[in-house]
Amino acid sequence: MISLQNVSKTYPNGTRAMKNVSLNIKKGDFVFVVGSSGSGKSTLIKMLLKEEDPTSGKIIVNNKDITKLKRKQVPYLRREIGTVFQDFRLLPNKTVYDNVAFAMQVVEANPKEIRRAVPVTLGLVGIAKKFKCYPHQLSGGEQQRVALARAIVNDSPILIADEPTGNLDPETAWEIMKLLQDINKRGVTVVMATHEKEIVDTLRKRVIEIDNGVVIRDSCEGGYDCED
Amino acid sequence: MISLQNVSKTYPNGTRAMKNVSLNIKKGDFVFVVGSSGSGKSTLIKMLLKEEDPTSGKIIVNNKDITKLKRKQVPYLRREIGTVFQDFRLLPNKTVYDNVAFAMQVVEANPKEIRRAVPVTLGLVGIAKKFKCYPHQLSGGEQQRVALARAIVNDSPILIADEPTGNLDPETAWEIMKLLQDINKRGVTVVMATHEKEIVDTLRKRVIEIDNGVVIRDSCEGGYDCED
Amino acid sequence: MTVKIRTLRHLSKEGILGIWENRLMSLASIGTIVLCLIILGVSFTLASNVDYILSQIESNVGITAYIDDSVKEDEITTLKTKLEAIPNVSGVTYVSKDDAFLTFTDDSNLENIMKQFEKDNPLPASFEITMVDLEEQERVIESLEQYDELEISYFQAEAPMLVQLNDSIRYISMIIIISLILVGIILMSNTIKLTVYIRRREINIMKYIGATDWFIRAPFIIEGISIGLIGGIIPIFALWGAYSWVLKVVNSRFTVMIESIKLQSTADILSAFTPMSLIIGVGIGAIGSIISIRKHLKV
Amino acid sequence: MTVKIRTLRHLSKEGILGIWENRLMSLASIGTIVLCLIILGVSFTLASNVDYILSQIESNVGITAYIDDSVKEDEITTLKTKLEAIPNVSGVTYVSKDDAFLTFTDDSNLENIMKQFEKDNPLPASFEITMVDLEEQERVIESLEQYDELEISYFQAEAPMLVQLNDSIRYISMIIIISLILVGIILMSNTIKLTVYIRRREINIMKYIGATDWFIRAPFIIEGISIGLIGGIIPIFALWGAYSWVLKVVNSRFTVMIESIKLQSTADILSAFTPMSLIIGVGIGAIGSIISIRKHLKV
Ligand SMILES: Nc1ncnc2c1ncn2[C@@H]1O[C@H](COP(=O)(O)OP(=O)(O)OP(=O)(O)O)[C@@H](O)[C@H]1O
Ligand SMILES: Nc1ncnc2c1ncn2[C@@H]1O[C@H](COP(=O)(O)OP(=O)(O)OP(=O)(O)O)[C@@H](O)[C@H]1O
Ligand SMILES: [Mg+2]
Ligand SMILES: [Mg+2]
Repeated sequence: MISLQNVSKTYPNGTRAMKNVSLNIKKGDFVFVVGSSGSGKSTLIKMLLKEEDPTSGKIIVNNKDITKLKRKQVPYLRREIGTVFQDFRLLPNKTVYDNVAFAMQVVEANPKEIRRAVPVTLGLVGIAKKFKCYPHQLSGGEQQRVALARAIVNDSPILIADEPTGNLDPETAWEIMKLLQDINKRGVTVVMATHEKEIVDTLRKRVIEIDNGVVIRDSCEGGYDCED
Repeated sequence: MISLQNVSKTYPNGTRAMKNVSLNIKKGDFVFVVGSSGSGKSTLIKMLLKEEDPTSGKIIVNNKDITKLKRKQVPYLRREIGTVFQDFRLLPNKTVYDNVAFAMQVVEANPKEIRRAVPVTLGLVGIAKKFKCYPHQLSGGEQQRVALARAIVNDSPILIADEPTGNLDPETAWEIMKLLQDINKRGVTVVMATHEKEIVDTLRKRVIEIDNGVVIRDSCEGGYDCED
Repeated sequence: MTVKIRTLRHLSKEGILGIWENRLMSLASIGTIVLCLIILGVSFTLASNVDYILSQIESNVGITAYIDDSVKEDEITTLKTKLEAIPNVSGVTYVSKDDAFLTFTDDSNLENIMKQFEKDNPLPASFEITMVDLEEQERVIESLEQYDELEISYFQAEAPMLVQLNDSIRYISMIIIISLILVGIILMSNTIKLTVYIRRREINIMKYIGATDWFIRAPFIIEGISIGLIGGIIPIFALWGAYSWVLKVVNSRFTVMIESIKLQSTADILSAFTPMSLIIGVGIGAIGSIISIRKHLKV
Repeated sequence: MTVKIRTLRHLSKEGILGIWENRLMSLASIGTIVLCLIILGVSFTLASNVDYILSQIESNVGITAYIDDSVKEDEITTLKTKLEAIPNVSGVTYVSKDDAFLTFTDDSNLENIMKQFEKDNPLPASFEITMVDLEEQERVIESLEQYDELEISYFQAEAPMLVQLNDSIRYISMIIIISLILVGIILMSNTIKLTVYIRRREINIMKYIGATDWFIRAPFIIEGISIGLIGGIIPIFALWGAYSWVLKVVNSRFTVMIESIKLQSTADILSAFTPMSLIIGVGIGAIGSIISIRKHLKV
């Protein structure tokens, strides 16, 4: 489903954020990406979405080499991937409802389907009451949950989440994790960058650890730290 | 030092984020504010900075009733309080160095002093290497640490931090917590809103738990959860 | 670019809503377009009136052909018909000896002197000949010189001077109008650029969610066209009101002076300015938004 | 508002840097100011030339006083001195009988007729009297009528007409110039509003860190003044170049026609326009930034 082959990324200012990384993620996998702050987790995710292009190497998503994707094709790649961004990226002048509905309008979904799916999804992430609010009227954790709702509303085959629980209290975070596991059980590939040691240690899924742009560990049923 | 008396806050859209809260924080205290997402932690902090005004009640900071503060006086209140905002609030067109230096320029510090203090503070939060970067060139955790550097560079008598470790890996988070404890030991009052159960449980400081706008617990040497 | 009808409807709604959601920027854009088009309208009105007045003056500058006293009264009509047949001649007016004497005594301060001639009028009869195109005066004169019974008098210097002046004024007003249109385009694309710059984050986010370029662009273009339309309609009414008022004032105050010279009617001005204003307004709104959004779509 | 010198230096640096950091917006603002001031400059030049030309025409419209043939040559100088002493008279020119005959035969198409009079010149000598203020013509005429040896001739209708026309044109150009200044202010405050709107987040953040209003405002004002200064200087040079060129063209092409009528010199135009452009540019830059930043400081 997702495959990186000798991928390196150097930002224009000279920062080498990814160094010759190769890895494979199969359909239906649930993968944690961990690593210290600034190790390159977000860079990896940005490259999967073609927000950044690798300096060298090949990235294959859904059997397509996305480094060679034409500009016109990029939106269709992104529609395959539901994404929770680390900085949320909610549309500031749309309400919670419209923000989530927008993701469905983009793929030209049926309005009836939109009216059905949006409230259901908002309910799943526990933010249904706030559907009329604008992003600036929400708390940090509430914004994060709206971003998650938007990522899952289209039932995309891939779900990428960059710190989806960073602003949530442990209880809410666990509810979100249960939701992600449910989604994963329905066959969706989930890639999640996280710092939550407790969650990683408890769930025992595949863990990819990045340090300074290099994959230093890739273990099935791993914990947050090497020793676990 | 900080005292809330029957404070309530209702946002213009009708959300009751704070209901008749009274509490006292003494000089030199180290206080965790915990609570589930949307419970009102950031609202409390915003009121201390006069970013939001309470709907009713009195807030006293440094022996001054800040609800009665004149517009002209507000900057001087804010200079007493170093703040890490949940959404960082870094100036997008200043480098890391300039962002931190700006906080000192605001209080008209000596340029020599600025040139000395800024690199030292950047070193303390572990971001010295990136001093030339602009915020958009930083990872989430790096931005958070710059925000922390800016909050502490002026040695203000009060430090308020809204989720200062939300985007940090456990190791870095612990380093930051040690730093905050050191600062606290120098006599600075520290108020920190957080979700990190592990940190709260380990440090055993005073914990104020907010739920749905009400203080439901205020225990010295408490843990993240009630039972602890 | 296959889009479903309901998507189109949705995008139009977004476009119209956008005008309201971005009130400040919409007002700025509409204001800029209105102001530029009003300046354009005023320049256009001035230029086209100057042109109109000059062409009236031009058609009044003619050739005087004095008729020899030997020509008999009945030959005059034949002669007149012949002269009227000369190419480029637009009109021939006969001025009899009596008419000439009356005009002369009327005109001059020398009444006393002229009284002596009352019996024996020394002034000749004449034809006043006007031309279609003043630049062709030379040819007409050549034709006239073939008639020995006519003595021709004309403003040798003034005619080419007037043609030259007229050309220069047309030329200058063209330059002014074109510069104004350019100024307008620059100001408006500046405004639109700023508008889009403000919303670049929004555009970026849409792209990251998987929206196609057209899905993002359409509301902006619809917004741009609507803003251009509003900005194009207002100057029409403004010019209508202002020009009617100016005409009224001019007609009531300067009738004595400019008896023979008329200003263009409101209808003439508006029938030329209306399509100009609408096309420029809508065109700039649409093109401006397409151009300025392009750069932000590349993410 | 006690600020240390080094803070002032720092804030000025921030202001100047801001122009570069916000290139797009700075260019937009400078462009807007330049374009508006150029339009203003062109209007001002046109209006002040029309005014200048009219006042030249006005001063050429005079009174002719025909002198009775009984007045002897040596009395004429005394008479001339007396006339020159009348209030509001700016000049008296003596035209002898011979001069009058020469001018008349030159002017008219009636050479043949006038030849008869060559021996016995019927034309009277005259004084050409010009006035300082055309509106006071009535009074001058009353004074002149006291001299029985003079027969007075003047343009009864034309004088008030010209005054009226001149007044109207002055009035209309005032309206146009004031509207242009308003248009400029609106366009520029729009641009500045957008600029500040773009940076409102930045302003908010500064406030939250504890910056005083003046600390935030100063760089914006310095930026606004610098932008206004740049935007005020460019139109001066543009007008300089353009007007010199126009003068050159006009002088080389229309000398025959407008012998007696002159256009204003480049120096005259620039000495009036330079302070106007600088003051309006800087003023709008400063006021615009103060006004538009105010609302965002309230956090
Ligand atoms: N646009 C950019 N330009 C230059 N350097 C960048 C840019 N974005 C990120 N970097 C650098 O690349 C490195 C990796 O950043 P990345 O955002 O991938 O880290 P991360 O693992 O997501 O960290 P965090 O856990 O703090 O979010 C960091 O050193 C960062 O400073
Ligand atoms: N500007 C606003 N307008 C209206 N409602 C608001 C506004 N800001 C916050 N709220 C609401 O007030 C409540 C408390 O928000 P607050 O930001 O204080 O929560 P929090 O405890 O900081 O949550 P988190 O841990 O998710 O950051 C939430 O329900 C939120 O939706
Ligand atoms: Mg990251
Ligand atoms: Mg919060």
